[in-house]
Parts: sequence; structure tokens; C-alpha cells
Amino acid sequence: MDAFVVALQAVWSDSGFTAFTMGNAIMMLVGIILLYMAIGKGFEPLLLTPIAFGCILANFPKTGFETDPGVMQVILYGIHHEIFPPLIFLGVGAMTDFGPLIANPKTLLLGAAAQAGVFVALIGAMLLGFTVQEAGAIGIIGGADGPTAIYLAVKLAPNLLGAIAVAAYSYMSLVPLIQPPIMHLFTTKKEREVVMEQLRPVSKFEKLVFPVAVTIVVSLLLPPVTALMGMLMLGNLFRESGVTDRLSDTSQNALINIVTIFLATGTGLTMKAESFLTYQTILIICLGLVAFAAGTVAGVLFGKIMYIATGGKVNPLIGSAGVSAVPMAARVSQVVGQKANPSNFLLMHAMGPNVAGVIGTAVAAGTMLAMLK
Amino acid sequence: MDAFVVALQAVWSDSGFTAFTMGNAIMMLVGIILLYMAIGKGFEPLLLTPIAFGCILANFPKTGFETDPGVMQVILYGIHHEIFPPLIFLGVGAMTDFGPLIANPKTLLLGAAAQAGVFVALIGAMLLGFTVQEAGAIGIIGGADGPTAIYLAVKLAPNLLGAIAVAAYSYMSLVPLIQPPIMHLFTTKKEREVVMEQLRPVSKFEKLVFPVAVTIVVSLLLPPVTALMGMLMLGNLFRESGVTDRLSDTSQNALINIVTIFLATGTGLTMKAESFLTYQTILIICLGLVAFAAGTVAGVLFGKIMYIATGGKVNPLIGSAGVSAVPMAARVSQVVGQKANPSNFLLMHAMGPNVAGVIGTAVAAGTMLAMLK
Amino acid sequence: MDAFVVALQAVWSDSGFTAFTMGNAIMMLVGIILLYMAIGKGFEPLLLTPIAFGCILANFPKTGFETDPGVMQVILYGIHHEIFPPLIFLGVGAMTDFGPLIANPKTLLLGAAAQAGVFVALIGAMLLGFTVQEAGAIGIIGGADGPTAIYLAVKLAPNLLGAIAVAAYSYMSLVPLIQPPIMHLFTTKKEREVVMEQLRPVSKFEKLVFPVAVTIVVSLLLPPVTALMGMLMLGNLFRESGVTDRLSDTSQNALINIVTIFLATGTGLTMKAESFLTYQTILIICLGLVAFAAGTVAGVLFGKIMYIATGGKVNPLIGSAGVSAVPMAARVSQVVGQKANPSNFLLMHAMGPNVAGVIGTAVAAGTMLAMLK
Amino acid sequence: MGQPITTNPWLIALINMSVVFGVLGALGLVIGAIRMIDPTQKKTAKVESKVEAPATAPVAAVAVQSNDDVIAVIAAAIASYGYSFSQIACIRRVSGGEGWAQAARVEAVTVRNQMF
Amino acid sequence: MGQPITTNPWLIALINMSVVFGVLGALGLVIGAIRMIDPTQKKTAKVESKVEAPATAPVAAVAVQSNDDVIAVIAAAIASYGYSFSQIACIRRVSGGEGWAQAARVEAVTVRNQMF
Amino acid sequence: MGQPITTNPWLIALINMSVVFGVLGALGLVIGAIRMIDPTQKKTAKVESKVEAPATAPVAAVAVQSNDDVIAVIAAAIASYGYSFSQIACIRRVSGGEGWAQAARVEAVTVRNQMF
Ligand code: NA
Ligand code: NA
Ligand code: NA
Repeated sequence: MDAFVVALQAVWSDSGFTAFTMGNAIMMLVGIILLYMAIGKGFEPLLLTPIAFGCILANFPKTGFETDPGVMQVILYGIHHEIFPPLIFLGVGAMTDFGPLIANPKTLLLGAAAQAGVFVALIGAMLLGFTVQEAGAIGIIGGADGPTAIYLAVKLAPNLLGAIAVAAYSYMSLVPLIQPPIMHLFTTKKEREVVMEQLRPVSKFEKLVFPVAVTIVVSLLLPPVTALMGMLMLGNLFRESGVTDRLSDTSQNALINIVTIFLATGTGLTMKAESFLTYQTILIICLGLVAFAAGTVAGVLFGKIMYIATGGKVNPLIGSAGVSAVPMAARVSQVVGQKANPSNFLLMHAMGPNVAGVIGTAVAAGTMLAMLK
Repeated sequence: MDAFVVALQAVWSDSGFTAFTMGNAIMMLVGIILLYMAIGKGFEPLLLTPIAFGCILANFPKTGFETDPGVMQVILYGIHHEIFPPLIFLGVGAMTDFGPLIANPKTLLLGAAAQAGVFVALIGAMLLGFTVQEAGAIGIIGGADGPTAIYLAVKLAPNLLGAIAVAAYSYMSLVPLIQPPIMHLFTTKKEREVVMEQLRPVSKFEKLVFPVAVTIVVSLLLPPVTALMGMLMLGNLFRESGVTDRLSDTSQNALINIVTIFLATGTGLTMKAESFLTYQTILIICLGLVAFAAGTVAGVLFGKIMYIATGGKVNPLIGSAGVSAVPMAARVSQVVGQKANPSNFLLMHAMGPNVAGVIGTAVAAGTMLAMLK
Repeated sequence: MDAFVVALQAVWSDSGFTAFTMGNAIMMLVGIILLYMAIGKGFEPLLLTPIAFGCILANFPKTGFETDPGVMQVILYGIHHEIFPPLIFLGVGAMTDFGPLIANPKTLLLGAAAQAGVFVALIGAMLLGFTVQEAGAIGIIGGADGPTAIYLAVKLAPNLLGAIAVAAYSYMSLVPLIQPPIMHLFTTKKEREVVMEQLRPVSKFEKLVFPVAVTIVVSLLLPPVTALMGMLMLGNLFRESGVTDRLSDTSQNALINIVTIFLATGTGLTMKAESFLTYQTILIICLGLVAFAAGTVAGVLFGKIMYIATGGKVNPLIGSAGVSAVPMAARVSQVVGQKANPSNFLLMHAMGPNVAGVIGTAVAAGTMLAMLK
Repeated sequence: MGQPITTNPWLIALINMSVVFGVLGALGLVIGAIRMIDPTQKKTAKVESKVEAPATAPVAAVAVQSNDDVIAVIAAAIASYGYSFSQIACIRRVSGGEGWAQAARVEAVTVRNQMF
Repeated sequence: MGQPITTNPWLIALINMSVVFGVLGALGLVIGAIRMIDPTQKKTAKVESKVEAPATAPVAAVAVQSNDDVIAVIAAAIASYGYSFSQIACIRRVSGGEGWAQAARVEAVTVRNQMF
Repeated sequence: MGQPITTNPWLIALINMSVVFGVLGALGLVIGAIRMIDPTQKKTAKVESKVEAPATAPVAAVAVQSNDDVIAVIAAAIASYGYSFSQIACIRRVSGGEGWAQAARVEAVTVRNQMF
């Protein structure tokens, strides 16, 4: 009987309970709250569900995920070496129609303007005492592009990965709440009522040359984001070629789903209490909101400039779509525009700045990598 | 002409024929017999077909699978570092409905009781001279859960992996032959005729909280099985959330199929003549049968206890389903029950102990890892 | 303002423009031409599209694909360690019906005869100054089997991988242009008009034993191609077993598509200007054409021998299908045969030598590895 | 870790069975606790029992009189509802007034494919 | 690399915004250039405008009078054409003679799933 | 290994062709052996020739009189059997009494997709 008790005690002392900290408990609560947001509230559930579950898993003591070989170490390797974001972008490229952007290339400037949010957050972060690399990684939250944010965070500030990913995906799903008041504040009813001209049809030739040309221009100028832009545009080429449907289908289904499970679970695995439960995390959450708002403001204001410059042909509401968050931000433009004028259909026009914002954020990330790394 | 003969001889001497042993020949015969069982007899063909083919491949001399880089070395890496079983469990979780277990949590005890087979085999193995680690790995065959058996075998006794995997999957597919006589032996006709009450409906809330709660309880107590239980429950969360269908679909189709090919082929690759053709293998095959039978007996006997304790409301036949072997063991309960009483539908009631057995086996594996490693 | 200019110059000097060479520009043009061939002309688009895009990506300076960890390094690892070709063959095996070959095993000899192209190119390459290993890798282009060509090139002459892969896939898609004139030149109208006897039905037993038997014979004799032949035949077993449809489906869809993306993009990534823009590449392109033509000639001539030996029962046109290039070469036999005699249906008869050519090329590759490595 | 805590097989078995019963028993309590805190429980109990049964009914339980022709007709009708035949566990005669209750009991087992 | 070029946040922001506007502006010029060299442009402009509009029409634009019953009927009709409801952006009243033009404008957004 | 056995290209070619013919010839013998030991061969030969031909018949061989309308009707009929058009190799006139024989000969080639 003695032996039984001794052995049972040994099992207990090897259990996670003995090393469990209050921080672990809080992080599990964070994970459960994120699960509630993802499943109960529908906030980016495909990403936040595995992130939240990974966060819970990360906070069990003595699992050896980081030290022992195993599936979790393989996933963490993929996280720490930016293997997953380019593969996500392969699928995203296969899902993206750049037609509206090609039809109206001026909307590229709206996608550029909305990146201002990135740098407002960067400046704010440095003023709050973050290092320049950390500030760059935090700023990219304003780009509203999950894979790019994770890609940059891993390269510049891996210690902040969890907070940055959670902030980015949370605010991306909050776009329908964050943007409309800002859009109302900075536009007049007359501007919101503007009905835009129908987009011209885009030829298959243009859709085929576009991804190749963008890859060449961006990759030559900013080598650090070649993997990201290259995969995005390779996926788009699979989509548009018309002869590689097998590869396009797999890119936007089996492959992106598998990689999403690994990327998101792995991101959650980085959210250990000791690195996440800091004052910095709260600052990052706040700076992320600032970044989103500033990006929206900048997009709308640049939309107003285009409204004036074109003599009222451009509805400034499509500017807010420049923050990316594809396709939610474009839908917000559509909804706000239709509320002002029921016969107003901005969706396709807003898709232009929306996908331009993806490229813009990748360019911003590339520039920061060139300057800061 | 001389040069021709010399060169031809050189090709011959580099061929596998010169190093081919009687053991290799026997193992190929074993592989062919396993193929016949898998394809001709339908014994777990999804696993045994690639295991058998891997066994044949492993016994060609001079392939360099273990020493030269290549796809086989990648697969073997995944085997030797337990990368595949948790990914299999991700898909299994996405396929599993824990509803019947949640509706009738008492059946958890049946899933616990059936683990007795694990320890009967463990005791037997130690009496037969196996080390304590080997005995633990052999015992887990009685858990009737392939991925858990492979996970534990790799950690405790990698040299026995092939024999343990083959025994586990073979007996799992033999459940419809092994269990019915035992079930008849230990139950009376009156007990077998018991019609159980309809299960209560289970709310979505319960189905969502269950995987998270189980993960927390089991992982805190038994850190060594966190990867296994975590992935099982993450997959189940994908299934039940209602907002992550993409991830659930991929987990239970493309991902689990790819990983199954690698896991099973890789398991076969470990079945080299020198490690498989031993006296131990025969003992393991015998001990596996003992483990299955003992688990069934324990499950049925505990079912009888519940029959008595509930005043005849529980049909003891559902106890045998506690060995896992999802869903065959539950179907056996259904079939045997319906033979005794044609209006008896035990299937859903037997699913409770059946899925409980999966958790029970993982817990048993975790305890053994905590104690023996 | 000064600081601004200085920093901007720093960004510029870190860009790819400063290190961009004329060679890089030419290779991008090569990539664009390959894209045009793939998408505009439909030449093996599933392979040539990602190869071409990878070629473009490889020629951006300073991307660090080969030195920094990341997705491209993972892909290149898979290329340099022959991980992808066997997985492609797993899917190919699941897509291949060996029935026509089993029904008429004499066509195996046509699949053997067509390998003559491999050795004509090998001899030519050595006469032109290539090393014996390089000549072997170049010769295999004549095998008209992409994965085998890549497998052998990586093992014998990794520096020539890009040129060999491009030549192999280009000529494979040019088979309908290359073969018909040769087939007309070496056959009489009377021979082309031969209507062949209907193939006997093949039993499931034969289809199941065939892949196992071929694996054993080939792998024992030529251990270096066990990974390739084993995976091909494992995939075929998944297809024919009737009880592993899940694995067969995944092998020929999700898995092969994912691996194709990696294999082809990775092959393109090896096409850097410094290794591709050489006099050797031009020689390889020429030798590849010679190899294809010689293989076709040898196949047709051996067909004529069989025509004579069988007293006119074999149509020599099916001999050209022995070069592989499944199923294009078989279709060419069908089309040329039907032009000579509208009631002539050679397709199924030509599938025999066609799939035999796949095995023949793998055997040739294995022999070269045994002799040259 | 490294060293086994004990090598006595009987002790290992005893401790293990204790842990297994302990943990699975604890999970039983957890399930009870989940049910108690379930904010949706009240309405669920009523709504689901009304809604779910009819939902599964047309698939699982269809009144048949052991007549092959009738089964064929039903099969066609069910197929037109979008169910593949593999999803149908059985078609059987429904006696008396306990139709829905039995329907739920026979509920097609989609629980886990036959894989592991 | 290794060393940051500068750590002045204002300078970083300024340079970055310059680069972003510069690159995206350059891409705008590239798009214009692609259009100019497009050998298919002439015929495309005519053919597509005629062909594509009717193709999308039955999905996107159906005359409705703000009547739920009618919407249900239309939904069923559309479904029978093989379109899933998620592909339908909206069903709305079409006024006047500009039907096709508007139809193209509302074009169902299949652009990227709601994933990232 | 390490060292090439020979660097004489003619010798390499000769040995290789010998091995290729040798191995593929051996495989031919193996196929013959498989057929000889095939326990299912006897009945197969009879049953399959009766069963398989009709099975493929409705797809591959349908009597047509080079009439587009008739082809359309047939296409619809075939489609209703659940075959996609890509699975149909050809629709052609069947002359004389050798219908089934030819049907088997034209058998839709599902052999390997057009991938590698
Ligand atoms: Na953005
Ligand atoms: Na079990
Ligand atoms: Na070949």
C-alpha cells in the first residue's frame, strides 16, 4: 500500500498541476474567451479557433512541445521560419480576382494611402518605448493582412507574434464595427451618394500578365518579400491560366486548409503566459485599434482627394477598403454606400483598393524588412 | 565481350539478390499474407495495405532507406518522432461524435473498465520476460486504438513498433469475431434483452465545452499525451463549432489520408527481418489477443455491475464496446443485442463507452509514459 | 531631407536592381516564354506553369532562397533529396491501369525497345564532352517520364536539373508533333492498317498481384529505384484493391497536386542564370529531341519485328507508344492508326507499351544508378 | 523522468487502473458540471426534442411493409431529398405510436467513418 | 543588413509611405502598359461586353417587387439553375432599360472566400 | 558504389539495353505466371466477358446516324445515367453484329489523367 501511495505521488509530481501558474490559468481563460469570440461571435473562426486552442495547449506545463521532437515542434519550426504564410498566400492568390483593380488602376493609390495606419502605429509604438523592429511588427497590424503580419512579426519581433496575430485577426473581423462611424465622420452625404461608373471588362491577357508583372516589379525592388508576393501571384496565375485548375483547386482548398491549421495552431502555441501576459500585449492591442482606425481615415481622406480630382466621379467610401481585410472592408463600403443611396453598388469598385491593400501591405512589410533587419 | 560480362557482373553484385536473406523472403511472405488479409478479407485495409507494402519494401537489401536522404527517410523521421499519430487523431476527432458519451456520462466507467485488458497484457508481458517499457507498449494493444498504440510504442519500445502495430490493427478488425463468444459467455439472455432508455438530446453548448474541458483535465494531469489529446479535441472542436467546416473537412479527408499513407507505410518500413522475425513477435501476437479478450471481459463484467446497480436499466452488452475499436465494437454490441431481442437498438448507447475507450486508452498511455519513461 | 535621401538610397542599394544581371533578365524572358508555352499553347501546363514561375523567382537577386530558412528552402530541400518524385509516382500509380499491359505482356518488349532513345542520347552526350553521369541524366530525357528524369538528374547531375526537366516536359507535350512523321517514315500503309485482336479481360487477381510482383522483381535487381517503383506500385495497389478508395483518391488528387506545386516550383528555382545560361543547356535541348526521335524509331522498328514475328497481327504503330509520355503517345498511335484505317482502334493496345515504357525508363534509371553512382 | 517509477507489474496495473478510473470519473463529473452551467439547457430540452426528431425521421424511419417495390419507391423518394443511400441505416416498419422516439433511437450512425 | 538604416520613426514612416506610393503608382503604370500591349484588347472589348452580361444576368439581377414570397420563388428558380445561394449577391428590382448594365455592375462577388 | 563501373558509352548502352530487355522480359514471364496461378481465372473468363461488355455498352457504343439531333438526345440520355461527357470517348455507328466486341474495344480510356 505504501508503494502504491509513493508511486501515485510520483505520477502527481510529474503532472502539470505542480508547475501550473496563475499565468497559465489566465492564458487558458484568454484562450476560452478567444474561442467564444471565434465560435460564439463568428470572429474569423477559421483562424481564431485554432489560435485559441493552441494558446490553451501552450499553457500546459511539462508538455515539452518546444524541446522534444514531435508534431508540435514541427509546427513551431514552420512558424519560426515563416514557412506557412507564403503557402497561405498561394491559396489566397488562387482565391483573388484582381480584375476590379486592373479595370481601375487608380484605386492602387487608395490601397497605398490606407497603409498610413501602419506607420501611425509604428510611430506610436516607438513613442511608447518599443524597439524599432518591434514597432515595425506592431505597425503591420494596421495592414489588416494576417499572413503578412505573421510573416513580418516572425522576422522582426518573434516574441510579440502571439499578440500581433491575435490583434490582427480580431480587428480584421471587427472591421464592420470599426469602419462605418469613421466613414460617416469624414464624408458628406453627397459624397457617399456618388454612383460610380461601371468598370470596364478586363481581358484574360491582362489578368495573366498582371501577376507576372507585379511579381517582377515588387520582388526586384524588395527582395525580402519575394516569397510572399511570388506565392500570391503564382496562386493567382493558377487561377487565371484556365489550364491549371487542379493546382488552383488544391491551393485554395486542401493545401490552404492544412497550412491554416498548422499556422494558426502554431501561432497559438507561441502564446505562453510568460511572453503574452505583459504590459506590452495591452499596448499592442491598443495600437492595433489605432492602426486600423488611422488606415481607414487615410483611405477615406485619399478617397476625398480623388473625389475632388475626378470632379466627383469617385465615391470616397471605397477608400476605406484600402486597408485590406478582404473582402469585409469592401462589403462595408458597399453597405455604407447603399445606405446613403439605395441604388449605389460600390462592391466591385471597392474590391480594387481592397486587393491593392494586400499588395500595399506586402510592400510596406518589404520596405521595413529592407530598412530594419 | 569480356568487358560486357564484367560490367554485368558488377550490376549483379550491386543488386539486392546478393544480400537477400531467408529472413527477407519470409518477411515478404508476411507482407503478402497481410495484403491478403487487408484486401482479400477486408481487415482494416486502409492501414494494413500500406503497412504490408511497407513491410515488403523494408526487406529489399541495399535500398538505403534508413541511411540516404529521400522520401523514405522523411517518412521514417515522422515515425520515429511521433509526428503522425497526433495528426491522425486530429482527423479522428473531426469524425467523432461525443454526443452519446455526454448524454450518458456513466458509460465513461465502461470505457475505463475495458482498459483492464491493457494491464493484463502488461503483466503477462513482464512475466514472459519483456522489460517494463516493452510490456507497457505491448499492453496498449489491448486499448484497440491504433494511433495511441503507435505513439506509445515509438516512445517506449521502438524496436517492437512493427509487431505492435500489426497486432493492434489485426485484432481491431477481428473484433466481430473475438467479442461475441465472450459476450455470450458472461451474460445471461435476460441481460442481453434489456432495452435501454432513449438518450437525452445533447446541446451544442455541451458539445463545444466538452472537448475543451477534457483537454484541460487530461493534459494537466498527463502532460506526455497532450499532443495526442489536444489534437483529438481540436479536431472535434472543428467538427462541432459549425463555423470551421473547411478545417473539419480537410482534417477528416485530405490531411488524415495523407498522414495515414505516411504513417502506415512508415510502420511497415520498420518491419525488417532482423527486428521482426523473433520469438518476441509471436509472444506479442499472443499477448495482443489476450489483451483484447481481457478488455472485453472487463467491459462486460463492469456492464453487469452497472446492470445490477441501475436495477436492470443498463444492458451489459454495451460494456464490450469500451475497448475502443470505433465503431466496430459498438456495432458488435448492437448486433449481439438485436439477436437476443429484435427490437433492441444498442448502437447509440454503445457509442458512449466506445468513444470513452479512446480517451481511456490515451489516459492509460499517458500514465505509462509518466511512470515508465 | 538629407537623411531621407540617404535612407532611400540605402533601400535602393539593398534592392535587387543593383545586383540584377543581364543573365537574370534573359532567364526571366525564358520564364515568360515557358509561361506562354504552358498557358498559351497548353504544353504540360500543370508542370511548366510552376516551373516557369519558379524560374522567374530564382532570378531575383538577394532573395536568400538558398541560404535563409523559409518555404523556398524547404522546397529546395525536397528537390535536392528526391523527396517529391516518388510521391508523384504514388499518384501516377493510382491513376494508371496496367490492365492492357497484363492482357498483352508481349508489349513489354516494345516498352523496352523504346528506351533505346535514352542510350542514343547518352552516347551523343558523351561524344559531346559531358561526363558519364551527366550523359546518363541527359539520356533519361528520352524516357519521356518527368518524375524519373528529375529523380535521376538530381542523383547524377544536379547542376543540369533545370535544363533536363524543361526539355523532358517540353518534348513530352510535343509528342503529337514529333512522332507522326517518324511513324509514317518507318511503316507501310499496309502495316498501319492492321486491326488488332480484342484484348482479353484481365481478372482482379492479376491486377492485384501484378504491382506486388513487379515491385519485388525490380527492387531486388535495382535497389536504387525501389523508392520510385515501390511508390508507383503502392499507388496502383490503392487503385486496384477496391477497399482503399480514400487513399487512392487522395494520392491522385490532393497529395499529387500539392507535391506537383512543390516539385515544379522547386525545379524552376534551380534555373538560375549562372547554371542555366550555358552552352550545355542548348546541347541538352538538342540531345533531348534526338532521344525522343530515337526512342520513337526504336519502338516502331521493334513493332515491325513483332508484326513479322506474329504474321501481321501486331500493328507496328503501337511501338511508338513505348516511349511513355502517358497517355499522349498512345493517343498518337490511335490517331495515326485511325487515319490509315478508320475502323482501327489501337488506343487500348497502345496503352500496353505506353505503361511498359514507364517501367522500362525506371529500370534504365536504376541500371544507370547502379553503374554510374 | 528517465527512470521508471516502479517495475512491479501489479503495482503499475493497479496505479494505472486507478488513474484511468479516476480521470474518466472526473470527466463524468465535468460533463455534469458542463450541463449545469449550460445557459442554453432549458430551452434546448424542449426545442430539440421537438425539432430534431422530425429532422432525422424521413431518413431513418419510414413505414415499410416488407415489400421490395415499396422499398424501391422509398429509396427513390429519399434520394430525391438529397440523401445518399450510404447514409441510411435501415428502412423498417414502424409500429404503434412511438414512431419518433424510435426514430431517434435508430438515428443513422455517422459517428466516425470506419477508419480507425 | 543586420543594422537598421535608421531608427527615426518619422523618417521610417516617410520613406515607407514614399516607397508604398511609389511602387503602387508604378504598378498602376504597369497595368496601363499591359493594356496597351494587349493583343486581344480590340475584340475583347466588344465580345465580352456582349457575352458576359447575359451570362451573369440570370444570377444577379431578377426583377422583384419587395415581396418575400416572390423572393422565395426566385430563389427556388435560381437554385434550379444550379447556383448555390451563397453565390448570389442580391436580388433586386430592375428599373428602366439599363438592366444589363446594372447586372454587370452587381456581378456576384466570388472574389476570395471569406477566409483571410 | 562511388566509382562508375565503366565510362564506355557503348558498353553502358549495351548493358543497359540488355538489363531493360531482361527485366521487362522477366516481367512478361511473371505476368504469365500470375495468370497461371490465378484461382479466379476459370470463371472470370466466362463471367466477365458476359458481364463487362453490357456494362460499358450504354456509354461507349450507341447507334447513331450522323445526325446532330440524335446525338443531342443520346447525350442527354447518357447524362441521365450519371456519366459526364468527358468520360465518353466517342459515339459512333455500330454496324453488323459485332456490337459488343467493338464496344469493349473502344472502352472509355480512364487510364491515367493527362497529368504526367
Ligand atoms: Na493592407
Ligand atoms: Na481503448
Ligand atoms: Na519511358
